[in-house]
Amino acid sequence: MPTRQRATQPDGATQPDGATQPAHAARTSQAARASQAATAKAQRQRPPEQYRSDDDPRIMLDREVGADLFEPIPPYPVRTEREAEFYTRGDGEMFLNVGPHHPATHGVLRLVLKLSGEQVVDVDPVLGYLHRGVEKICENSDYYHVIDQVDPLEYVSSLFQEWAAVLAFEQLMDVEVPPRAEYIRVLTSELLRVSSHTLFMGFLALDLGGLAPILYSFIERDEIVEMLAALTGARMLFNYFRIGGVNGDLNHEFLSRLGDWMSRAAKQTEANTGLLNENEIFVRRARGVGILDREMALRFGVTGGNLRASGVPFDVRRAHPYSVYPQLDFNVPTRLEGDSLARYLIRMDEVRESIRIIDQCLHNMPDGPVMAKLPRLLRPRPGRAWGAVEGPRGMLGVYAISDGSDQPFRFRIHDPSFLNLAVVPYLLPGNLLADTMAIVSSLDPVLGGIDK
Amino acid sequence: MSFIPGLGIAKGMALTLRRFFQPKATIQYPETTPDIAVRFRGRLQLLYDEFGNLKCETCFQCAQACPVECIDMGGHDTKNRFYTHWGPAETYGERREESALRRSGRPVPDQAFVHFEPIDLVAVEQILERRDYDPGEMLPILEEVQAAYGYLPVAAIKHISHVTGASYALVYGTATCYGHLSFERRARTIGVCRCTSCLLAGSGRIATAIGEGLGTKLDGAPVGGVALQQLPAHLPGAASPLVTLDGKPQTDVTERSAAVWSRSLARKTVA
Amino acid sequence: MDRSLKRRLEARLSSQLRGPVRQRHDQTEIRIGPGDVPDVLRTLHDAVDLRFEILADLAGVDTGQEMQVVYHLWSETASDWLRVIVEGISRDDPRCPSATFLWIGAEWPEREAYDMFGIVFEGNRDLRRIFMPPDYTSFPLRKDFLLPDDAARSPGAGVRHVERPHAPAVVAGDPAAGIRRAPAS
Amino acid sequence: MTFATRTWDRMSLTSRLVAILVPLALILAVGSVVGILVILPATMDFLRANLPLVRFAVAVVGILVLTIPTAFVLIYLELKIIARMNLRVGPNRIGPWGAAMSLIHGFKVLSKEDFTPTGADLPVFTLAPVVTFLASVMTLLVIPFAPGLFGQDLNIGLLYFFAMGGLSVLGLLMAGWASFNKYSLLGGLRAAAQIVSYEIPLTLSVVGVVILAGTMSMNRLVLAQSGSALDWFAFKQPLAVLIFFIAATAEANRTPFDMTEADSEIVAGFATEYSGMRFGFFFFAEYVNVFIVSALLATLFFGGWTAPFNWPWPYNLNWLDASGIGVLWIPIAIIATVVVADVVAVAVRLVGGRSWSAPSAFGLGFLAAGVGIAAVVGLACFIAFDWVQGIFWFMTKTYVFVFTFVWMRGTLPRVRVDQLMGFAWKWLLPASLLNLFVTATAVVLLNQ
Repeated sequence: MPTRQRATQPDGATQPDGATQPAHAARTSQAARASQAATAKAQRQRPPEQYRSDDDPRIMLDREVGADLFEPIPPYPVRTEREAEFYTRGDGEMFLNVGPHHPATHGVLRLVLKLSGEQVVDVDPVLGYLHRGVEKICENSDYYHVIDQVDPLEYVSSLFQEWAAVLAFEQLMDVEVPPRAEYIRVLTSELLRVSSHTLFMGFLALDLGGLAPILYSFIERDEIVEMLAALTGARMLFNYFRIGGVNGDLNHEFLSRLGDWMSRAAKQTEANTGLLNENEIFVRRARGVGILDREMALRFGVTGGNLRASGVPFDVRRAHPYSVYPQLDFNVPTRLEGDSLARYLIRMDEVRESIRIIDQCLHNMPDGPVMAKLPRLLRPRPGRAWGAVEGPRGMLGVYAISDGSDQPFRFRIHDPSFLNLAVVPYLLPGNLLADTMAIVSSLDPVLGGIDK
Repeated sequence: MSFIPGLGIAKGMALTLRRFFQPKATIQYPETTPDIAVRFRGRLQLLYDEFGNLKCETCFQCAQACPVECIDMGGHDTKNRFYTHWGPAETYGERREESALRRSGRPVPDQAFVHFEPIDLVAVEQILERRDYDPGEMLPILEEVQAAYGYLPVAAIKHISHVTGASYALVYGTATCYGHLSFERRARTIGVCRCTSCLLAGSGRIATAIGEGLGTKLDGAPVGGVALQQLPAHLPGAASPLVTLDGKPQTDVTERSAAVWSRSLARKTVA
Repeated sequence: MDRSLKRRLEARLSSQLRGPVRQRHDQTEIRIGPGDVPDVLRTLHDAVDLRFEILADLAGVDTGQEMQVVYHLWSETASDWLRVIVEGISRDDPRCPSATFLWIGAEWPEREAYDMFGIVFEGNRDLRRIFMPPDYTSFPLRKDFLLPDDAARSPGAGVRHVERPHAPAVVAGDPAAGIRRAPAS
Repeated sequence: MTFATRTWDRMSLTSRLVAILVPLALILAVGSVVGILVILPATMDFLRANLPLVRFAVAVVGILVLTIPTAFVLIYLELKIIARMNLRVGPNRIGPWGAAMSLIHGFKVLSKEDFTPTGADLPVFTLAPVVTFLASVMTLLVIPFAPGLFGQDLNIGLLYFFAMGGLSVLGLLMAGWASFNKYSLLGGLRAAAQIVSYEIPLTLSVVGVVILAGTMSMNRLVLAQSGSALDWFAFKQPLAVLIFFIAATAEANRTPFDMTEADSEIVAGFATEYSGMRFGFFFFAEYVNVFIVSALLATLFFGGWTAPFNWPWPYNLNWLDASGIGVLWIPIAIIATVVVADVVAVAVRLVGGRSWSAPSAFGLGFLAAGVGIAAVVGLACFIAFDWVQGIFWFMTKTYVFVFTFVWMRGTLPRVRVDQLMGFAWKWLLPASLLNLFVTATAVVLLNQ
């Protein structure tokens, strides 16, 4: 690398309008654009006092320290009836900001709690700290690109998100996926479901104070992730599914690692969960906390383990079968109590079911191609499609509209944790501060998917 | 939950005590490295072909496609003319691609800019005006610049990327993607044969006339896109004195007409 | 392709349907106007032979000429997903009745639709921005959203003009009505 | 440039050395002579005059100096044990097996800036860690480490212990209130509620022991338990041990009762706004608390420094006193180390062959000799002095309980605040009252 000195004066080439003005030449062609730039410049000078965003660091400087440092969180006037009702404090009540930088929020979730003493009176979840505008990016990228844009959404189990997107696109392009690819998809996704539920168990125990379960679950997860890295090439954001199949066929390294993991999978899960299932402290903290009854669960649109813990046996793999699930024999564990303990036990049953599914996949894995024949440039005919998949946290849906060009016209992502978290303002009031963590982590929200 | 109150806790404690003595799962990284799968895509390395030379020829397609601009690469241009570098400035502290820097609002020192000769940018400005500074129509812009200058001067590419705001990699990537766009000036070469028969027929005087017309001497640097070179050997069956333009023999090139002809050639390529 | 569902839908909702019940792969699509959203959803939810209990998704769509709100519903009685498209919502003042009277869980997706498209859902108790900072002025997912609009806040004041507004082109008689057709390449 | 500096510049190195050392030697000589003749006897008889005061001063300084290494050892133990329980290796890069890890923690905490948040009222904020740390450290004064080895044998030792234990809550409350942070406030109030409600069963469970022993002085309590393991109070007061153990974990804010620093709920409890050495004081106070509570458990219920069984062979032989051949032991020890080192070095060279270079062989030999001699001397002291035995037994019992506390921290989740309170008032208090009642009736009936 040739060593460089920093050039003293800006670039030497002849600049049409003087070298000093760094910003690029203002667009003269459209008056509208110019006026917009002018308003933008004006707005940037001094944002209106009353509407300054709370994330603006200057807010701390010019406000003297004192009682109002505890003033209600939004510095802007109240806009909706719910916000008015929440941000008026009764006597003896205080606002407590749990998050966005807090050890127990799964990602960057901010819960504004209205506490009286240790008892939670009301909750207002504030989202958007992890919002990357994935839907906007997907509208500007071609169909292959969308798949790896969708991975970081539910980063703990990203294959499911890919599967939903791929399902929708295959419907748009009427692509026939070869059976071996379908079985590989089921195999890898169920593996990821096991690792995601193991992590759930670890984080639930961590939020309740136990140190050991989280480390045992990470050992378990690391094995599974190493195995998937041998197959797909990535540890977390796999980018493995393609429209019409999968990226690579099963190789020896993946199968051998899967083999010795399967030999001790059941015993290891029993041992890890044994630490929590009968532990009196854990059970006392999880039982009867955050009870979500059947009716409210349905009205909130909660899906996945949280819904099945409230007695509704809705599992997309059975309710609306896709891929090769009809040929696989597994049952959908359901419980009736609907409290945190039920949600935890449901997920442990699902891990056993997944291990059964993986076993069946391995036994009757057909051979043949893993990828359907597709043109290099994908331009599906205009139309709309909805692909839904049963992720570890609930139903993952993708609603894709194509307008015939090589970029999707609208790419809507439905994340289960989004509605699972919407239950929190209904479940938390009345519980103690310590229970907020138990309930929130039993719902297992992943903020990547919520904030999109 | 078992009926004896403390049993669950005791079982949990027994498990952790048992695991106290079991073999550990930690890999002492620097000493023992974990066996990473063959298909692992996380390795950041440049590929070499079996002859040992680098497969990458800095065509910038990957830097252009990378959504988060995380690819940092640099290297000499395929024709080894100048050094191109694309990548996040902060990591290397030196600034390469000024439109990214401009986005971050800092002044724009760009060393790579110095190496090539500045050109008259008026033509480029008019083309961009017609195309409404729109990076979406990068290909037509580049074709028109090629038509205007005979080739794609680096200053023009820098200016386009500077003005339209499109990243340098996008412009450069589009240029390298298509065959008909070239970074090299189609230098016109006038060949003069100096074998004995041609010298007798006056090719020496023609050569000097052309030299004056162009302002160079024999085998000197090309001026205005036209170079004067000496032909190695006389083409069989060609009339002497032999004068070729880009290899094609020219007829009736006399001493007087040579100067005018070569000057007009030079002006044409520049216009 | 659940033929019986199509018959049941046409029998129950014939008056409110705008256009035929379309079916493709495993989805059935009906289009209704914004005015009759409450009673269509109510019949879909309460009718004995329909019983669409689970609201799978509520999405906003900007087709360039008009705004649409799309509900995806699931019921044990049907083997298809039901897609209810509420079309004809004007782009400059998009209003649509809220679905929170049936599903409380619709509150947040509606907040997101408002945040991204500016669609105001009457009847939603808590319609404020969910992802964007509260003092954000424009609606990012609308088709006429120009990134410079946001550039006012970015220090560089400049932007990669990679994205440009889709010029809305009306195409008549196309099944996906109102969607811009790719330029004839 | 004065004359001195000019000459100093001209002088060479050696002459400069001489110019410094000679006057220094003179002063030392004169000073020592004067000191021995005049000052020493004066201090000696002053000391002889008020011996107990001096003894107390030495004890306090000894304890203050002792707590920091104990805290370091406990931190290191906790890091390693919890890691190994979670199938991990724990720190092993700094020092042998990672032993210097807690030392490094100490330096890191010392070098960090201790930042005071805006709005915190400064005096209370800075004094809180001092109160907590001193309160826990002062309780070590009364704990009998070995027969003669204790800070101060107060006849109300136990009462003093609980009084000091109660003071540390004050520090937590001060920290919680002063750091102008809601999480700290919650943490502080939880600490107050928790320790107050667990103080009562803690003290009541100990009253049974006091009734049996008839005294409150810790030393005599241990003497009351001398003899074999069966005389320990643990077997006479099984319920009291259980109550004391549970109440003690709550007292030391250890899992499953670490509500004050519940990191998943209220970030770091009272210590949220603390950083630098202030946080270091809280950090060390917590581990000193663990040491104290396990020491107390060992002293009160498992016979402090008494051996678990009657020592079969004679002990307390005073081989090593100055009069006998005691003094000769020292040269013998030195010669022995050198001889053994050479023997081992030669053996290693013969056996190991060329691979062992001379210095490393000799080094190995010296190491082996050192270990051997230390073992021999240790055994000799163990047999000879009773306080060496005392320390050995006391430390093993205490570190067994420290292991159990750390073991619980590695396994159990945290209890909720109201369950914590309910457990204390509804279960521990009645149990300790019952235990007290039963002991009292038993003592009255037996004395009949």
